[in-house]
Amino acid sequence: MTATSYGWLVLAFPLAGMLVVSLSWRVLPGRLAGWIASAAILGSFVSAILALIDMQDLPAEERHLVDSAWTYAATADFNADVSILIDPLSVFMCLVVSGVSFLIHVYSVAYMTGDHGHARFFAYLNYFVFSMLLLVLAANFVLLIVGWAFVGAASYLLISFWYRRSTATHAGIKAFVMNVIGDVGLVIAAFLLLDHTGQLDYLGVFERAPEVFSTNDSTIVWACIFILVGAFAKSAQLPLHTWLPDAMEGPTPVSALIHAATMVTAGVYLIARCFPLFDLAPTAADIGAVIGTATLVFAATVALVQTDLKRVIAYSTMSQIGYMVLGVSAAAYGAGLFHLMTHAFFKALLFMGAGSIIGAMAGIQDMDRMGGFRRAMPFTFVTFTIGALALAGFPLTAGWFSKDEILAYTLNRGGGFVVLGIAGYLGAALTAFYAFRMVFRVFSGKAVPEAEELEQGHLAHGEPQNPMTGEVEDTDVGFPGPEHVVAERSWPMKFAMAPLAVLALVAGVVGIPGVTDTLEHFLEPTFESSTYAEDHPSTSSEWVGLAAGAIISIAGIFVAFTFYVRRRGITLDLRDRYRRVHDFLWHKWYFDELYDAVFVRPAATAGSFGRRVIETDVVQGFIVGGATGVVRAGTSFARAIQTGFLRAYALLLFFGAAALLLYFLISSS
Amino acid sequence: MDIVWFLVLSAFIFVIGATGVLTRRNPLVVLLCLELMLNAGNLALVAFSRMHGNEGGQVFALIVMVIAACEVVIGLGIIVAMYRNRLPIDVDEMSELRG
Amino acid sequence: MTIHLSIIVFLPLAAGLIGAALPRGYARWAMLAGTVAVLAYAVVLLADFDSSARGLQYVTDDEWIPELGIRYQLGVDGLNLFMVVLTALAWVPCTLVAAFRERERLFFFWLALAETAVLGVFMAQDLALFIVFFDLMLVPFYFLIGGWGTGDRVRATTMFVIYTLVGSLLMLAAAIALGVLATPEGGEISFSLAVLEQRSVPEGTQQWIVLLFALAFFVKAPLFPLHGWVPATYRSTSIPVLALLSAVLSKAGVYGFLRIVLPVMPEGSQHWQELFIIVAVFSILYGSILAFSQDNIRMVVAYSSIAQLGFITLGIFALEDKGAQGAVFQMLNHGLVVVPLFLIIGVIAARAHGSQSLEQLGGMAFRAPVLAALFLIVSFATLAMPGSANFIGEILVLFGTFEDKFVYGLVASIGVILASVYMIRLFQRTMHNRVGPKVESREIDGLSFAAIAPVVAVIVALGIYPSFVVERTERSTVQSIEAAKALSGNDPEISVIK
Amino acid sequence: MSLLAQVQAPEIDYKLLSPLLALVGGCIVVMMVGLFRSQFVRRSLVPGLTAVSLLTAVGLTIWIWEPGDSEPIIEGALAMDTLTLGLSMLFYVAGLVTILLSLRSEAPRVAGQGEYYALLLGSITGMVVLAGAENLITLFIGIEVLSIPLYVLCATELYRRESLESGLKYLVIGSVGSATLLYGLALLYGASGAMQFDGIASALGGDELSVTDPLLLTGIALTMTGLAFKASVAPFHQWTPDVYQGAPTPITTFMAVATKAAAFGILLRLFGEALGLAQLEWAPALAVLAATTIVIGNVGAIAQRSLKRMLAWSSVAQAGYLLAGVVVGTNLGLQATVFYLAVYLLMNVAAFSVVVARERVSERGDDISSFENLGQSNPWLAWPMTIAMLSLAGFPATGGFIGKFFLIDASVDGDYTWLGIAIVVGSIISLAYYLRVIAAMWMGRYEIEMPAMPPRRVKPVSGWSPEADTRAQPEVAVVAIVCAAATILFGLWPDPLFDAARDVGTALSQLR
Repeated sequence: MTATSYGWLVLAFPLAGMLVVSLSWRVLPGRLAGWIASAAILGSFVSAILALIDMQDLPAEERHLVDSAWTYAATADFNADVSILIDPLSVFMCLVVSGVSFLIHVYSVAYMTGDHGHARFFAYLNYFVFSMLLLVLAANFVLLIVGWAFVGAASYLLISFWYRRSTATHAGIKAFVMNVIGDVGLVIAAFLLLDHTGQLDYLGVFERAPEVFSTNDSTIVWACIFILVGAFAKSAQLPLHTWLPDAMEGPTPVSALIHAATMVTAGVYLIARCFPLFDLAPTAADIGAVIGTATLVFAATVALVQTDLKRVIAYSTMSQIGYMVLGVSAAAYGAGLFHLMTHAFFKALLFMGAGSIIGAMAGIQDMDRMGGFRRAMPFTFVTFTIGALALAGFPLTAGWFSKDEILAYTLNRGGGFVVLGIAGYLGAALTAFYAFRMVFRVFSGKAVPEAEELEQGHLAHGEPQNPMTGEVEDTDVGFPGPEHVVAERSWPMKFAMAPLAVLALVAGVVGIPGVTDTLEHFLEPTFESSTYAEDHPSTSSEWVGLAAGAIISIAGIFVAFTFYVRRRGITLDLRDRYRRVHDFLWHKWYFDELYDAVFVRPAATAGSFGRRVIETDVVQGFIVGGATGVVRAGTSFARAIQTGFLRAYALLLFFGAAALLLYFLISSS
Repeated sequence: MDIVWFLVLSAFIFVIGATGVLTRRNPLVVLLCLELMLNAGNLALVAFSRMHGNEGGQVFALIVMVIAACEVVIGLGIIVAMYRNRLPIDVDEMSELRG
Repeated sequence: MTIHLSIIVFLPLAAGLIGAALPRGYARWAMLAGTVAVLAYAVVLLADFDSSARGLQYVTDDEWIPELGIRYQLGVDGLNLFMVVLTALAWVPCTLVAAFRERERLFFFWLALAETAVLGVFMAQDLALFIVFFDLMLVPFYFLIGGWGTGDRVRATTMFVIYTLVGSLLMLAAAIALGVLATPEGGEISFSLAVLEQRSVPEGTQQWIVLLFALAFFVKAPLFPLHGWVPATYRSTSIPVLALLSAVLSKAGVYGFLRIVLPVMPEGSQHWQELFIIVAVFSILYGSILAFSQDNIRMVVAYSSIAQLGFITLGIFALEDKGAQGAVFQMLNHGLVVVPLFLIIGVIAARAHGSQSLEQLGGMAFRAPVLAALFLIVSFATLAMPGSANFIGEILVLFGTFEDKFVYGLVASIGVILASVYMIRLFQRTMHNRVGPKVESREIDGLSFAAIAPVVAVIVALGIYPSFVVERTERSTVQSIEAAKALSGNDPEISVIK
Repeated sequence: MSLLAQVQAPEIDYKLLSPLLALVGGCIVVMMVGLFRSQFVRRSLVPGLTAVSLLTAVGLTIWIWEPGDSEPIIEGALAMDTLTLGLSMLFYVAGLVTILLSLRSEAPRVAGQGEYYALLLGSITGMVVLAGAENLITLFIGIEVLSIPLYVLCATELYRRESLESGLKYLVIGSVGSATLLYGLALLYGASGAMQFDGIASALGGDELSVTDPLLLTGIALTMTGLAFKASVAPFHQWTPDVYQGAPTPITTFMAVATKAAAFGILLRLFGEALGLAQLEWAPALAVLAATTIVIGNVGAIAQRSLKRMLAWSSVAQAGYLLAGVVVGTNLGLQATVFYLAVYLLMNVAAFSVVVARERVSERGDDISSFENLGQSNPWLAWPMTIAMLSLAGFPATGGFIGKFFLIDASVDGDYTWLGIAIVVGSIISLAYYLRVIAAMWMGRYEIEMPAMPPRRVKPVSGWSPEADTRAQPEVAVVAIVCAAATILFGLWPDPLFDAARDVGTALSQLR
């Protein structure tokens, strides 16, 4: 079997899993659905590995194989097949996606036990993995857009999985619409490319692009900008980011899988995939880099003050993706993807830990009410801390290598990029701070009732209620119901978290500057044609960067330690002193309010205006009413002269005759 | 004598008849006015037939007289019927049907 | 094999008449058998259709009224092939769920006549014959709405018929004028489209004739601002009839553009291109915005189809191959999604004591997962989510528009976004959220499932393999617009952003 | 040499004259027989004889049917060409229908069977004469012989006020009309010096008379008024609704279909044959009249409760449509007009006979409310009515559609496209009231939107009589069903009508 056929298998497994689970939802007992789904993902992970092996056998320059199944749509110059592209990039993505997905599936088997909709959950989850793999394997833009939208749909379904919560459904529609905006961006980009290159396949486009476009040709710049729109919508970058924090309404495994590890990084993948175009359009690339930086700083600042555990992690995700976007836009493709991988590990880990904690808190996510879980949940404590370390870029953790490599590349580009690099380090400091803000606020300090109860050995049971609205939950559809789980109590969760913890620590080995650089070399066949392929920072400068990163992260962690352990309460003083700043950050820079005022309300107003005014006055009143009015008037006239008086009739008759007479006499002369 | 005078006269008679129809409310008088109008036509016919020197017009006039007689007869018949039904003999009362 | 289109056209009518002759209670089954037979025959037609052949196939061409130059001409090509199949397909589920007790024989007779008329419209190859069927369609629907509707049904149906006839009677006059004025000195008058395409009418004349045709088709579609009949009609029409009305009748209009207006009067069409595009774009935005500000679920779909028809019109008048392709494909897709959409609305209303107000609905999914799943698929298809056939249709329309009407294309793509808003809103407000005050959720009943599921299956199948349709329609579509396209001088090399 | 030898009587072609003779003979016989008192004679024999004479006339007409340009008979007074014969066929059919509808109605009983039917035959005779008139005298005689019996027939329900009122109105206005007509004819004669149509035509063709001669044009104007009045063309239409509503319904039916046909026959002949050369002068005026008529008739018909009245208004509108065929002054126009007249007869008879059937049994007479739910209670009446309404509105698959199609075709062909559009606009307006009738029959009772007007209380028109129950009047239902069926038939297969129309077209060969 060739690599491509394994590629098809990668897709086939999750699809089959989805079909099986969804069609047999009535008969499958408790956890079985979960296990079937997990098995499917494992299958696709294995076939991804096989594909990798097969591909590595090929000589480097032949490592991009396209295989087409059938014609998807072909008319005029529009020509798209259902075809997949196997090259290092796609295989790398497949491995990350299927690998992490598998672990999260296993985690979910435990986490979602007792939820009434578990079959539905796993069907959705498999559907998501299928879509994500379709996205990364697609060999042309049309299929990419299909995968792109499918993941959006899956994310919608999973965000509003507990669809009796108004907040969940609201978050779902928000996420979906934002993603559709991204899709439209991609569609327009695809058109611009098709219109000029006459191609929709990646390879074809990338081949023709240099011939038809001069560097920074307006069309290619616009095309890249529209690609960025798609990427930003998916990766929650400014200004299309507002859906991600709300997406935390979904079950925690979903947050771990979709809104941390895989889907949200699709934008990074897309930019990397389209690098030949961005090479041609440096302007667009710069825009991407700037926005990435802006996002990473913005998100970090917001994360400083949020108290909802999952939302903090969500903002950190945005911020980390900002790093990746900065990286790939600054032509540090390898580094960007490296960070994508490591981030997948430690962020998934953090979310799993958070899930465990929330389980212990009986569904409460507010950090203000947490504390002192260290003794109650040792395993969670350890893994969560490891995740936080990696996130903070603590020396020798995976995050350290990947993030600082990006920054090193950025600085290396020189010029304006230096500013971006420095901003990146600033962000790193904030990251370290809020990462450990979480750790300390949750685990250190005196134990809250829930923690103590857990130490007694049984889980807390609160009346489930929606933290956002405060209304009592309708637990018909399942969680958040009475049953909660913590990692300490269920081996599948441990089984999922342990490997991730290890990876979060050691995954850096694939990219130790000057020593291994394995990932670099692996991805080379894809990126060798890049114009920036050659200029990467010297090993020494990279190490300098790493050192700087180390210092900054340790400093950040120390500050967090002082604020939340040594001198508790100081944060309150700070908050009171800089009330304005705090509110500004607390309200996430007022983006939601802004969009509400600019888009949502006007649309609603337009709707009601149309309904009340245009429909009634113009369409019914003027067009319909006008016509009927004329007829009515005519009717009443005809009836009015029909007086019934004989003499009046005679009069009209004579008038008519006179009129005719007049006409003829006039026309005669 | 010039044909014009005949025409003027006939037109005059015609108008008188028309005015009568328009102004009088008694059906009998209306019928008389109708006679006037028809005879105005006759006068014109005869005059023209003289002018053209062919007898068509005169024949026509004769026939018209007969027809006029018939119309009056019918009219009288209907009026009698109305009288029998104690309906007012007044064309303006005859406005049950309208609209 | 030889396929006789007349059989397809008049089979339903025959079934209806038989049903009317049978004793009470059998009419429905007779009609059902008829529709299934038509569908079967249509599938045979589809299988036998030769997508490589040029021009019409299975042509029937007989004299009808020689004095007026009207011929009985039927034919199938890529343009109407799938319209015929859609009609045949749409009628089966709607007949299945139409369970009217009172005066049922009459009901099914009208339903049958309606199918015959619609099939006739799509197959007619003679302008006069087209108009005959086009107007004939209204008669059965007049009775179906007025006789078996709800609420203020008589006003609704009267409005519907008059409103649509305003258009189509003016079209009649225009058509006759076209036929007469196109006749060369001493030539025989003829309304056969093939002949009319050869003859020519001065451009000035073409312009007003096209305008009258457009009036008729826009009203039928309907497009803003000629949709005045929509609210009343959609409110008080019974669900099965409404599904047909919205799925099939609305296509007759836009189909007319491709079949008649563009080939026969290219100059005229080209002259109004800009205007029609603006109308289309307006309808897209207006329909979408109103769709998500509606409370009645029927109205949501009603306005959404205004937007959808706007897309189709836009694709046609982009006068570009991809656009027209997309339009033809969208005609099929929209029909396919609207039928199950309305049937599902019927099912929902049945579970909410007839209430159709979003305020009072919600939370049905938990007790009715199958219903929710079907609804979900249909909603995604309706909002043209990539992966659905509708997406291919819409992307083709947009690409065709971008070619040299880029700005209009951009505005239209806003419609795509709005579509996601109102469809997801519709889905959530019925299936998700808290259980509505009036809702007594239960699973979809077998009959409705039997009616809806197959159509949904077709939707999914087309989503997986859309080029099944595209390759069959391509040739005729390109042919039908090429004359007008040549005039509009669409030059694919025009760079869109400079 | 006797004196008689001096007088050479005009030699008469009795063969061609035979239908007229049959009618006149029938008229006299019926009146005589009507004097007998026995029930059998009155109830059965008199109508039977009337029918016989009509059928004889039909047979003779078919016998002498001869396409092509035929010489006028009686010294060129009367042309028994296909136009005359074709139209007279319509008169005969209308007459037969009227007999069937009258069988159980009040009017003959009150007025006396013999007189009633004799007058009917007389009126038909007048129509034939009018349609065949070849000179001004015959024209006038025709008009009067047509009208005078109708004046009486309208008033035959002597005890009903409306009937008498309509009779008197018709008489007075009609006489005004014919007086005007007469004056117009006189002026025509004066201008051209000829009584014969062809004489007038040749005078126009010659150089002594120009088409813009004021005397001539005045004549045309007044003649047009008189004829337009008979055809109930606006603004000379006002008598129509009142008379139609007041007259006994069978007579209304007869007037609606036959009088109109006769009037249009003479319009076609006079304007086509005698004044053809002046077409550019009179056509625009006539076109304006047509448009006005279409609009007035249609808007007038909206918001009528009484069906007879509504149909009267609609017949005004139909007159407008028909006029389009005259305006264009082409052979195509002639054919279209004749074709439409035939279809018009069918659909109107269908409608009126249903009205007859209903008003006899319904307390509310011909008010629309007496048609509610007719669809359930009596489909055999509801279907013909429905078809008639659809056909009048011009829906496809009915004769009405083909007829309108033909008319529009003709008007576009004659460079009167805007008139074609006027026809269409008219039919759009007409939907408002035609559909209402259908809705009332099939869609149950509902409030009819009407401009402020108190619903008038309608007494049962011809008095409700025990035996006049729907089942007890099969002939009416049969008439309705047959006509409706024919309407559909000619909508699907109009060839026979087209052939007839073509033959008729050959009569006036001078039309282009």
